[in-house]
Amino acid sequence: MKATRRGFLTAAGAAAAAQDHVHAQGHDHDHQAVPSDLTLRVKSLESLLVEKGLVDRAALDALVDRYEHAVGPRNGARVVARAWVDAGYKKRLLASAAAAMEELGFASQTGENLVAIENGPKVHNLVVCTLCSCYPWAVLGLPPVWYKSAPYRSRAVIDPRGVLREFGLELPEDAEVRVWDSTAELRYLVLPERPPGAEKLSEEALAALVTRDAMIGVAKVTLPQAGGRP
Amino acid sequence: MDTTRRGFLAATSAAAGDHAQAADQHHDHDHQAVPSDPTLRVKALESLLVEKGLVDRAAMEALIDAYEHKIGPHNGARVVARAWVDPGYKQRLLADAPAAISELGLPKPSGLLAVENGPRLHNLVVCTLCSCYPSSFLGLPPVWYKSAAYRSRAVIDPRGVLREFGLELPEDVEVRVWDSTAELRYLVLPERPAGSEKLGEEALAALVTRDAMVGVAKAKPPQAGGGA
Amino acid sequence: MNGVHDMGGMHGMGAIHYEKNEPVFHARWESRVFALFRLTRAWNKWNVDVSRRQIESIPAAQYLRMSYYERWFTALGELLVASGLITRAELVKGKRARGSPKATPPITAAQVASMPSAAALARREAPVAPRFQAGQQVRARNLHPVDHTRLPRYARGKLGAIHRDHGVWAFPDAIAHFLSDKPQHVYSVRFAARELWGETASPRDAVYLDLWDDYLEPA
Amino acid sequence: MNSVHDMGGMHGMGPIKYEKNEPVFHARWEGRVLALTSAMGPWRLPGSSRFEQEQIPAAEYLRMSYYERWFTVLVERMVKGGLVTRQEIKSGKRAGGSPKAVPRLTAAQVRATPASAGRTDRPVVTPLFRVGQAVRARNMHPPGHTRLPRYTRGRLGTIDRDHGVSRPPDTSAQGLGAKPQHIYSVRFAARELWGEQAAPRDAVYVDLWDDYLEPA
Repeated sequence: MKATRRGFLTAAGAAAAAQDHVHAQGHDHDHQAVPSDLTLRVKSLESLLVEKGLVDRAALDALVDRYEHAVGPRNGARVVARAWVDAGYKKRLLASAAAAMEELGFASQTGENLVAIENGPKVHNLVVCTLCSCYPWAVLGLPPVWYKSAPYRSRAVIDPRGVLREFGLELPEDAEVRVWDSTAELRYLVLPERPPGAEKLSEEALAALVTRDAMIGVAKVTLPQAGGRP
Repeated sequence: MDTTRRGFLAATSAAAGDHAQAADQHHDHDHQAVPSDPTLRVKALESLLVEKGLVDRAAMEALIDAYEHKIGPHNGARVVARAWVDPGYKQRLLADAPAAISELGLPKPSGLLAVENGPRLHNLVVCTLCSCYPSSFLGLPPVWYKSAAYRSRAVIDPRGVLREFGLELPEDVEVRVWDSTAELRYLVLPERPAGSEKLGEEALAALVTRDAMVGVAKAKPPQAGGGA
Repeated sequence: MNGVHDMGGMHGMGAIHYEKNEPVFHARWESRVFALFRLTRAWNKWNVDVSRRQIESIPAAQYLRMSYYERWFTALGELLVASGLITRAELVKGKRARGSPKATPPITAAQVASMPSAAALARREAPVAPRFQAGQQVRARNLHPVDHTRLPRYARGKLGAIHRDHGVWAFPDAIAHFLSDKPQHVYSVRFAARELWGETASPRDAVYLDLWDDYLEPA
Repeated sequence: MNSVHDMGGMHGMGPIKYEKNEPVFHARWEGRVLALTSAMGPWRLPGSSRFEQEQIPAAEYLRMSYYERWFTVLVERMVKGGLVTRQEIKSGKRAGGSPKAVPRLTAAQVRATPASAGRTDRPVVTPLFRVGQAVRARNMHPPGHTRLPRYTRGRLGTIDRDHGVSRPPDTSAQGLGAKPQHIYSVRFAARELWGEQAAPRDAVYVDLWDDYLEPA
């Protein structure tokens, strides 16, 4: 049940295999399902649908390209960085994330269903979808495998502090953890705290610090090791 | 729900080829898992434990023999039949089932309770957490009793489950589901079927099925002997 | 433990497959697993709740895929290794490690008939006072222990009434860890179907659960 | 439906496996499945993808990867919608003599700035609850699709914010989701959900519609 932090972040696969091969078998499937077989079945389905004129192959390529290259966490990072440097923008973001997105030129597919939630010194927000794997695609791209996995979906609501500990984030007792289970059509974006020592950074440099994990709420934003040292 | 599910399985089977095979296997697994492999693995473990002196092979044979040939629903059927013909015995059975069972010369089970069906009351036994069953008295449970389908639905939709077993209960009958989560085991005392007034105790016992003592069926009507 | 073994109230588990004239065992290996499981327990290295806990810890997808005796077999191997009766290497090879001692089985064929049942082993004579009386309203506590428990999820937080007192028994949540027995009363508690499942349930139906003192609070 | 997809609070699912520098897709077929699903969207396939996924048998659901579930459900819905036949799926070839359609999603459309999914129908509905009000999530167990997780049912919470009006996607025949209604973020204290061992300050926020709630 308990995974040590080190084993978790570095060598999860190997550690699990050593600890219990049954466990490993059960969970490897999360990201490697029957590869060869599905490759063939998907390929065959694709050619069928193209042959029948139901889908356009160029459209498929464009879609894949969009999620591989166009949409991703850097969209969210730009929003976060702007909110850090511009108090008025932050207010608008928290009031209506969709409108604030459009200000930066993102016509969001998630649109008005996006909600930004702000971390503070005593409040930490964490996003999960226990029923499926809902995620703010428009701002963060596609969710990582762990976000869609049974262990995260099951434990984020019942043991958020344990989950955060696995991600290397130990929260003080007096902090409040708010878990947002996005079971409906609303999507959540965590507005992380601006790290101390980042006062002189430009908006662009700030955006480079903002990770996908921080916007899901499983990490804080930190300064890179070198820059952080005085 | 149920038909949807069947439809789903059937549909997927054609659609997704071997995926559906896997799905079908899932249900088949309930009683026939990976045939050749466990045979070998179990055999290997057995010889290891015997070799290490941890278990005695003759004791294994004796135990298996007991459950295959000696312990079984016929024990329960005798008890039920006696309760039908002897009101005093029935009272003792409902008050203290282990004592009443040992009265008949059967091994005394510990922690067994008898619950009585009536015209307006039907009892059903399940174990949602594992598959607890009065094994030492009725023998080992059938596969369906241990299946996810039964364990999940018996508590939330007992009437639907009973309907699948061919038992449609009127609205005004109370259904009591006994989820045997502790070490207590339950025996349903079914209603004596109409028309069985003249039967002897032994003939009555022949009407009492395992399913009736779990509560998924009523006792068989007399002279149903195959044709009706 | 909120695992998939806690199935009460789950949807989507499919139809119940009824087999006519079902044999006691469907394959010889099933009977061997059954007998091995029963006879190795006599070493008193584990009790029934320890073995249940072992079965419950099988990963969910595996648990659902496996047949009943396959789960037993999986748990048995782990219990034997964890208790030190055999080593992992012996389990893998199926052969006794060279030079390791040979024991004498605690149960012989003649003793099989007199083996104590799980219930007999869990019953306690300790003079513990009951916390509740028959007829009393109780609420099943809203507990979510990460480990073995006999309190199903669907009953947690629900109102019920004590139907009868079954006397004193060892507490599974404790003995699953070889801790003290924590002996206490077990009651049959009646929960109205509507309390458990809402307005769509039948107004007359009820579920009866055997629950320990520690699972209950006064309502 | 109370199925394994409703995972909130389950134990025993193992450790969370974090992959450093995780690629967007782990195999080419994953991207193709995603794209195929999107490209088939304009054909208005019958049923809901989520509910179809929830009906995958439990062991299979847990065994399958995310995109494998998508693939399974896509095939199912296309066949139901009569767009392809099982025979065609099996052979991977269009049946002889069957008509050839014109794709409804083009690459140009994909490359164009994605249109905002703004909701045009915004009926005016009076909310049943107001921010700050104590509510109880209803104890219901519909066999169809619902967005009310099991772990919240019967639990006390407070309305944290009102998100406006939309229609719950429930598929059950209990009249749920038949009408547009307000949806709220409801705050549940961790201790209310999980008992005394939970942290006293923590909370879970769940988006719930009017139909899922009753006054506390």
